Amino acid sequence: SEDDDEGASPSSAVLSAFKTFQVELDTKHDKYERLVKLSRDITIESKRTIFLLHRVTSVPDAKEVLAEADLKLDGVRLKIRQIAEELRGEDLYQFHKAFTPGIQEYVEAVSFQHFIRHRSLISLEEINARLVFLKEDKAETKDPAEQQRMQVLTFQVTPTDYLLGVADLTGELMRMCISSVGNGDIDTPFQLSQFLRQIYDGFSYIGNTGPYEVSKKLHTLKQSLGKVEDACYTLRVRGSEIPKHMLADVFSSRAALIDPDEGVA
Amino acid sequence: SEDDDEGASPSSAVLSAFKTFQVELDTKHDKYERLVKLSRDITIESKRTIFLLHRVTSVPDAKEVLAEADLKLDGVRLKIRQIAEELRGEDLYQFHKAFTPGIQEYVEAVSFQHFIRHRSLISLEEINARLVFLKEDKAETKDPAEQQRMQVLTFQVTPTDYLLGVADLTGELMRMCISSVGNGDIDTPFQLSQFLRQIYDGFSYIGNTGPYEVSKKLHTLKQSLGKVEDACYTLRVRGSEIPKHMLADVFSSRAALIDPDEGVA
Amino acid sequence: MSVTEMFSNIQGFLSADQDVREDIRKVVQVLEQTAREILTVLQSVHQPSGFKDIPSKCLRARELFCTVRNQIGDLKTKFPADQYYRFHEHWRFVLQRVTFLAAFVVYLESETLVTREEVAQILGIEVDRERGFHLDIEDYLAGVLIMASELSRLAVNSVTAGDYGRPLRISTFINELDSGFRLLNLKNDPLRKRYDGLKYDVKKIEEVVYDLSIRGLAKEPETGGDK
Amino acid sequence: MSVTEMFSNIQGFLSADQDVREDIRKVVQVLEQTAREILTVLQSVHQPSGFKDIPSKCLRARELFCTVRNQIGDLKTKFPADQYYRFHEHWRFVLQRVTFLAAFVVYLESETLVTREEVAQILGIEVDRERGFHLDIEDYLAGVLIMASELSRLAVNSVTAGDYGRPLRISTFINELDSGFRLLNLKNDPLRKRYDGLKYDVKKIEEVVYDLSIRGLAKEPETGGDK
Amino acid sequence: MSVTEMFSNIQGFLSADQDVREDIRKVVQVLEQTAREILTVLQSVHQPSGFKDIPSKCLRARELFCTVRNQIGDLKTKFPADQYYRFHEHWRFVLQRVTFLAAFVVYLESETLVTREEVAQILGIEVDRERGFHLDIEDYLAGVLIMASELSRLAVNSVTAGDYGRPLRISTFINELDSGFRLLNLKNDPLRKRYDGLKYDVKKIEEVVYDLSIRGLAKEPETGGDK
Amino acid sequence: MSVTEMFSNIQGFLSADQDVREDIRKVVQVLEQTAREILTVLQSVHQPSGFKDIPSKCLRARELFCTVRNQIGDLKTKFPADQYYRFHEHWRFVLQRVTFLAAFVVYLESETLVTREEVAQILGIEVDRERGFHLDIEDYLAGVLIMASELSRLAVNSVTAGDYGRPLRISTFINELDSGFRLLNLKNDPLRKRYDGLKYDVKKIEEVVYDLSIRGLAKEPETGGDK
Amino acid sequence: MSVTEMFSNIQGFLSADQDVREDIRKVVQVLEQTAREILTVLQSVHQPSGFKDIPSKCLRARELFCTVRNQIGDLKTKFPADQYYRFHEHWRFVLQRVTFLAAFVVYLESETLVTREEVAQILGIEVDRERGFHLDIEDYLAGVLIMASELSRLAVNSVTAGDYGRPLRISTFINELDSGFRLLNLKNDPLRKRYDGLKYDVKKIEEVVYDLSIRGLAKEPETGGDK
Amino acid sequence: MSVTEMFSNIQGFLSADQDVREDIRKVVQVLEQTAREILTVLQSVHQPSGFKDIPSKCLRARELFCTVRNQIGDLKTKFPADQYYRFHEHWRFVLQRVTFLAAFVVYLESETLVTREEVAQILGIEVDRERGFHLDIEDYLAGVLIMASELSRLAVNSVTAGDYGRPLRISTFINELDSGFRLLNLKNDPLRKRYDGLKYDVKKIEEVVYDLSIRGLAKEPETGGDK
Ligand SMILES: [Mn+2]
Ligand SMILES: [Mn+2]
Repeated sequence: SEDDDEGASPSSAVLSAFKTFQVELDTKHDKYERLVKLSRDITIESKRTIFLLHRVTSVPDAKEVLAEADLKLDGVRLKIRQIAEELRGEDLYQFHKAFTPGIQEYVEAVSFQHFIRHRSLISLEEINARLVFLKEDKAETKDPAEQQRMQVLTFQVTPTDYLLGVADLTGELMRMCISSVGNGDIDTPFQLSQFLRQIYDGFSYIGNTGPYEVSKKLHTLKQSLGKVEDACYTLRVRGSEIPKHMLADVFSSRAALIDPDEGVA
Repeated sequence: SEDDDEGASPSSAVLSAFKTFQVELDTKHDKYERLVKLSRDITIESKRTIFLLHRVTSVPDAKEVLAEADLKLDGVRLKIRQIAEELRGEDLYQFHKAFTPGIQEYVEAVSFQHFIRHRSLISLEEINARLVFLKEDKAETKDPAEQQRMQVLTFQVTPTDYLLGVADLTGELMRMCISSVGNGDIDTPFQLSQFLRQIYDGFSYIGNTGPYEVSKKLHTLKQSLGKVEDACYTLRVRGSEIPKHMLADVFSSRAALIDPDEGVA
Repeated sequence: MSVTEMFSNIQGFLSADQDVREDIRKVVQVLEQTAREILTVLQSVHQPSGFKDIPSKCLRARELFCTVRNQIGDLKTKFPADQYYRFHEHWRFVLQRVTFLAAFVVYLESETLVTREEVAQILGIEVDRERGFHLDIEDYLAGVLIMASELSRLAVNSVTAGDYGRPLRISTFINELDSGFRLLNLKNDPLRKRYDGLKYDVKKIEEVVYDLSIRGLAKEPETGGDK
Repeated sequence: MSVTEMFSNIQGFLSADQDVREDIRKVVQVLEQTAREILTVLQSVHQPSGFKDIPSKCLRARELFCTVRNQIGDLKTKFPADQYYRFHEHWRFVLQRVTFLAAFVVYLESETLVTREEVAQILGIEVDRERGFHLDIEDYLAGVLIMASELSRLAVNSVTAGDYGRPLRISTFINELDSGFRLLNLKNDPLRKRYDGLKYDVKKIEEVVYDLSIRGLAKEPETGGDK
Repeated sequence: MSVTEMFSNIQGFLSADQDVREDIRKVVQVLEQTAREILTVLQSVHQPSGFKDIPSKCLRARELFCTVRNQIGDLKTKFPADQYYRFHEHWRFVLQRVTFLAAFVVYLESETLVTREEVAQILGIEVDRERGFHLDIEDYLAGVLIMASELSRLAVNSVTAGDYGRPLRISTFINELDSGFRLLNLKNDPLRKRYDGLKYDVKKIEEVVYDLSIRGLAKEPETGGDK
Repeated sequence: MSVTEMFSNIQGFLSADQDVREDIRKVVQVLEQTAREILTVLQSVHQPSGFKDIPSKCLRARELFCTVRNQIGDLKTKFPADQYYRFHEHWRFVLQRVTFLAAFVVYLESETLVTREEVAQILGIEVDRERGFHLDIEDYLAGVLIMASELSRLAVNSVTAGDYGRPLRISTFINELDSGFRLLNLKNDPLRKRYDGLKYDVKKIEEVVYDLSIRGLAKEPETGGDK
Repeated sequence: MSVTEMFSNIQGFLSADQDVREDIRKVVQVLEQTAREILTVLQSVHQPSGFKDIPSKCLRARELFCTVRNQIGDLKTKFPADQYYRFHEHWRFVLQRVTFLAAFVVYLESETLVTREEVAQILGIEVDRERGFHLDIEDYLAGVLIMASELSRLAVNSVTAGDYGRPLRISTFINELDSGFRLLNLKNDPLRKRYDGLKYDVKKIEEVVYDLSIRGLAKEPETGGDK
Repeated sequence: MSVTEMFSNIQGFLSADQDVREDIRKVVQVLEQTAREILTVLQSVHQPSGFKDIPSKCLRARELFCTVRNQIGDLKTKFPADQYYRFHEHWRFVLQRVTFLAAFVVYLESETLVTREEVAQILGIEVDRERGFHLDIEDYLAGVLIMASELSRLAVNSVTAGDYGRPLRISTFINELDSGFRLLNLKNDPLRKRYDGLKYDVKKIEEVVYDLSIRGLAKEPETGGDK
């Protein structure tokens, strides 16, 4: 009938529009899923790196551990590169929820390694500098400028993810402090307390102006600082019972007692 | 020193034990992670199947939709097969939390398809019967009995996952009921209300003897049933204004009005 | 760079971010005000007297959309163009509202489904993300679903106003829309929830058409003449 | 099969499941009672007088482990052998406790770390899941960590009791244990939390050793003689 | 008396208490089973066919209440009569359920509100706390409110089943109930929350009556004869 | 001043505050009782028989408002006049309820929207905060919205009672109210949430009018005569 | 009986219940005040100067217990004797506090564990539920555990005050208490959680004793003379 | 007055209220910024080097309190003086923070408890509500409790910095504070919860003093001279 014909043609207009919508929605959703999976992988490997790094308090030479961590973090960066590829030409924030847990864990791992190496806080810029990737495969265009542009792929950690990663770092630092005391290392705890206090001051300076997730971590951060301060206090109180020069002797002989080869430098 | 030698040998005993622990723990964790990812894939594809199946209320012929759903569900079963492979020789319950969301969603999808086809509730046995997989690749052993054993791989949906999937199914049935009314189909709503009432009675019969997650769904289930009963009520009340024989006429002319080719059988 | 400096830098970033959000919130507030005004104009079609001068109401709404365009134009200047999704939550709600209003106007004018391109044009924004401030597909769909619910109300009220043809045309239209949505794979998100509501709109309109049918009041929609 | 029949079947399954759990709970309760008795026997080593007759306390504990074996033997009969993890939560806690007790006894006897095989043997269970009711690796590790904490307490109390050699030996032992745990990639789970506690035990023992050192009370642990 | 003796005595007390609770839980469990069976019987009145033989369903439910009485009788023997409130939480939930069931049966039989006395009689318990195991007033009220919600469902389904008179009678009944509750000064507790739900039931039923009225299907309930 | 003295002083302050709150709570409780009584009087208009003597019900309610005035008068004496907002939460809920009741009475009497001034007068309180115990504007609006929901119920029940003109008048009234609220720029607070409920009331009433229209039962409300 | 009469009766019951609870709350409040006063008296033993006149502090506390007895006496009159558990939650907390205070006084006086009988006597209540207002066994145990935590604090502070013998005696006492609790089969309830805290107290006290031992400050407690 | 006019008026009221709140929020935000700066200054006393120049830090904080006074002065102008409690929630949190900071400065300067009068003076506000923008007593107490927790941290860190006298003086001070709070009859509110934390601070500081005492490092605080 006429009705049928007339009805069919706009009908297919709407339906064909919706068919393109379907493709668009599915594409987005699939991308999101792939990012979630990459994020989970990054989380696991970063956590393992952190565990590995904790070994520095008990081995004679930190270099080996740090080198091993480098290898692991290289692997993580390959995954971040995959994220960057997924995000090429996209608005990063559209998929941010998908990969933020993994990136925070990576910040935690990489800043932990940095602290062990340099006894300082890695900056956001330094982190991002390591997330500039060169494309290995040949670009399809022959325009050199275009080729140049195509060959560089960057990933930008957001300041908030950086802050949240650093907030979690303090938990690891606290663990490291307790381990150090347990291994007779009397310098690291004081360095750590100084460093943690700076981070704590930094976070209190930011206070509740940051995002809610940051404020939420303040309490744990304060607890970690408290534990580190308590450890330093204990070292001081116990150290008070003998003159200072003797203290070093005691600890070095102590270290010798356990294992002569394992004195931490 | 002697001390060193004496200390080193038990030390390596403990350390080498812990190295084997590390392998065991990592293996387990990696497997868990792979299962989580499979579960997410299964969830997504099952949800898409459910969406597809909802089209039956608006297309002239359900067969095509059902066939398409069959294809999709075959894909899902391939994923479940991968789960089964991961679980070969394992205690299913050790990794149950990793894949339970996906399996529940699969139950929901497969029971929805079954309802559309047969207007009945698929049983747990029927679901499990479709999760018996034959190994395609050649077994390495030559013992035929062994080969036989190796070639069959089964996955067992737990009764609780079945119940939770069926509980969610009722939500989809409610949606289908409302759609049916909207499309002038006056039989399906009454069938659905009858069916949903049976399921609701079934769940009330189980009551709080089941696991907590099941009891939690009772409320939503009751709401869905209420919506379906309301829809039937509306049909009856509106139908009351004209004699019954006219009603069918009205609806068939109504269906003709919208699209003569789309009358639902 | 010392820890203190680093945190100062970050604090700078956070403050800037908050300022941007504050700016956005203010523009969004006036945009909401305009949206409520357009709504008031269009709501009057539900009243018995309102059915007479739909065209003039649409004209009035079209005028107000100029204001909307200006306000969205203002909004665009408040944040870097490529960070749309960073602040998306701030304008998402109001953008869905004005999309609904645009879709409603277009429906009242021509009884057709507004395309995403048309909405974008009415709002003075883009369809493609790459080209600037754009209309996210989910927001477009949400706006369309809000309109569907308004149409079910319109079907009811047009009967009250004595217009028996409109419900049938609405019914055809909304059924087509429903078929379109069935093609989509929606996640368990707000859009899915809204889409679930569409089924009730379809049902309600069907009931109206039924009521008209059994009373012999249903006439073939004279679509040709109305458009 | 009707819907009613299907639900009856499932109800049957659920009831059976609940009965199994009820049975397990009862056995676990008596097992916990025995565990508390062993603990009372072993706790007395912390008292000044307790240091003298550690061997006899260990013997008494070994006897009570017979009861444990019987009770676990009883537990095994309460559920299908291949559904260990289905009911794991029910006995997880008590199994960690008795593992701790076994590890403590072995440490007191020989100052060595009990192996998973030894614990399994003491409890009359398996190491490999395939071979029957077994000791999950995480439960074994949890039990070992509970013991570490008990040893830090023992280090403190042995000083009180005048035994200055023991803390040094405990220190060596616990440091080794700590090195072992560092090899593991623990998730953010209860075991990780427990392992975090180990650092405090190590620290506490270190402090005791320090206290002894500065007073010239620390003697080389005569490990040979004690073992 | 030594500390050990004291604690041994105390363990005696605690064990006795735990045994009592265990016994209570078991009886309550079977009581819940019976309640679910009665529910299954009564829920079938919602089915189109179910409206025909309400009396026979009530009879069947009445029979099952014998079992309830026996089970409650059993429950009474599990604890000292004057410690009702010590263990109240254990049976509170199920008592509200069976009160609801009793109220529903009585309504189906006679379309009247069951009194606390009647419920007590059906359940074989007391009204006055002093006289033994009784029905706490708040539990009685909770049971009545559960029934109100069931009646709103019944109103809907009786229309579907073609019974147009019942909703009007239910409406009158539920309005009376609502007035009754308005006399009460309820605390901000679970009962208050349940009562807040009553107004939805009232509204729902009024809309059913409205739907019937506007179609001329509503017949005045012949209240005189029924009550 | 010693620390002890300081804290003794502080305890004085705290006790006084707690006493005030206790006093307020008691008066509020009796006020709630009166509110429930007025509600019972007014609720009866929903019953078929109730439509006949609305005026006498309003008179009865007016009488009970005397009691309300006395009780609020009593309330005012319980705290310093300028600390209204310190204790606001205590009476906020009941004040919204009595505002609703006042608005409902006024609507039933004259089918007009009660003004804030009128409510204040009925309750014996002020409009301006400066002049004493007053009616906060948000509480006034909340009370009006509660009435809107009551009116949708009234529309339904007046059809049942055979009064087909009232729903049309209610529809006009509620549409006006809706337009009014659309002028407001509400925050995301409880009031906003309540206002979101208004659109359901509007829709419900439109459906009632529709039901009347399609059956030819709708008569144009004779607005001139009523207002 | 009409529905209205039924509900009027019910309101009577509910009001009575609420009055009882209000009365109880008031008495409990003054009881809490007295408990805080006793605590202030006893807390001063933690101060360096406080160790000198423990006996006089105990005497003062004993006097204040007279007030406690009177207040509990008053409490008893507020509700029917056999409904103890109905209102238990109201006084549970304060009863545990005064039990703790009684236990602490007795410990300070005689360094023994107060029995339930003694506490009951000090508070002027019963041990057997049948004989009247009594001390629930779990409340007694909770009070004892609060004291244990107070004793760990006392051990620390007695060292500060130069009393090196007391920590050793406390250590012995608390170990005995710990053994006692290990005889109990506690449920997973608040009491169990409190008991889990005991092991920290035990450990803390052991560390104090350790600190004394390693410095040669520990003297064997002269148990004979003290007890 | 038409409904539209009424609602236009109302919108005027609401806008004014929202503007006030917006203004308050802005001032509070800069006040929070200043508070964070003071905190940064004062927190540096925890650093080993920080103990040397406490006076200069206090001076710097005192300077910043000028800014606080100005900002609070600004805040006062944002709303009618007698509507303090209407907007209380907006500044409650920051007022507790600056009270804590004032209390901390005063303690560092003179080791005394700041009075409410002194805080009021430092902040440039009133004590009596009648006289203007004042310091609510509960906010004062909350600020004092925050300081108590900061002091327990200070006790620990002063030992680390080699200052052994300070912990003893802090201990005396905090004990006095605890006695003070015990005079108060606090409701079950946030303040009560905060107060419950005080006992941990007390205990923590006592343990610091203990550690010093047992090592002979504790010197009697020269209370006479300081106070
Ligand atoms: Mn971490
Ligand atoms: Mn679903």
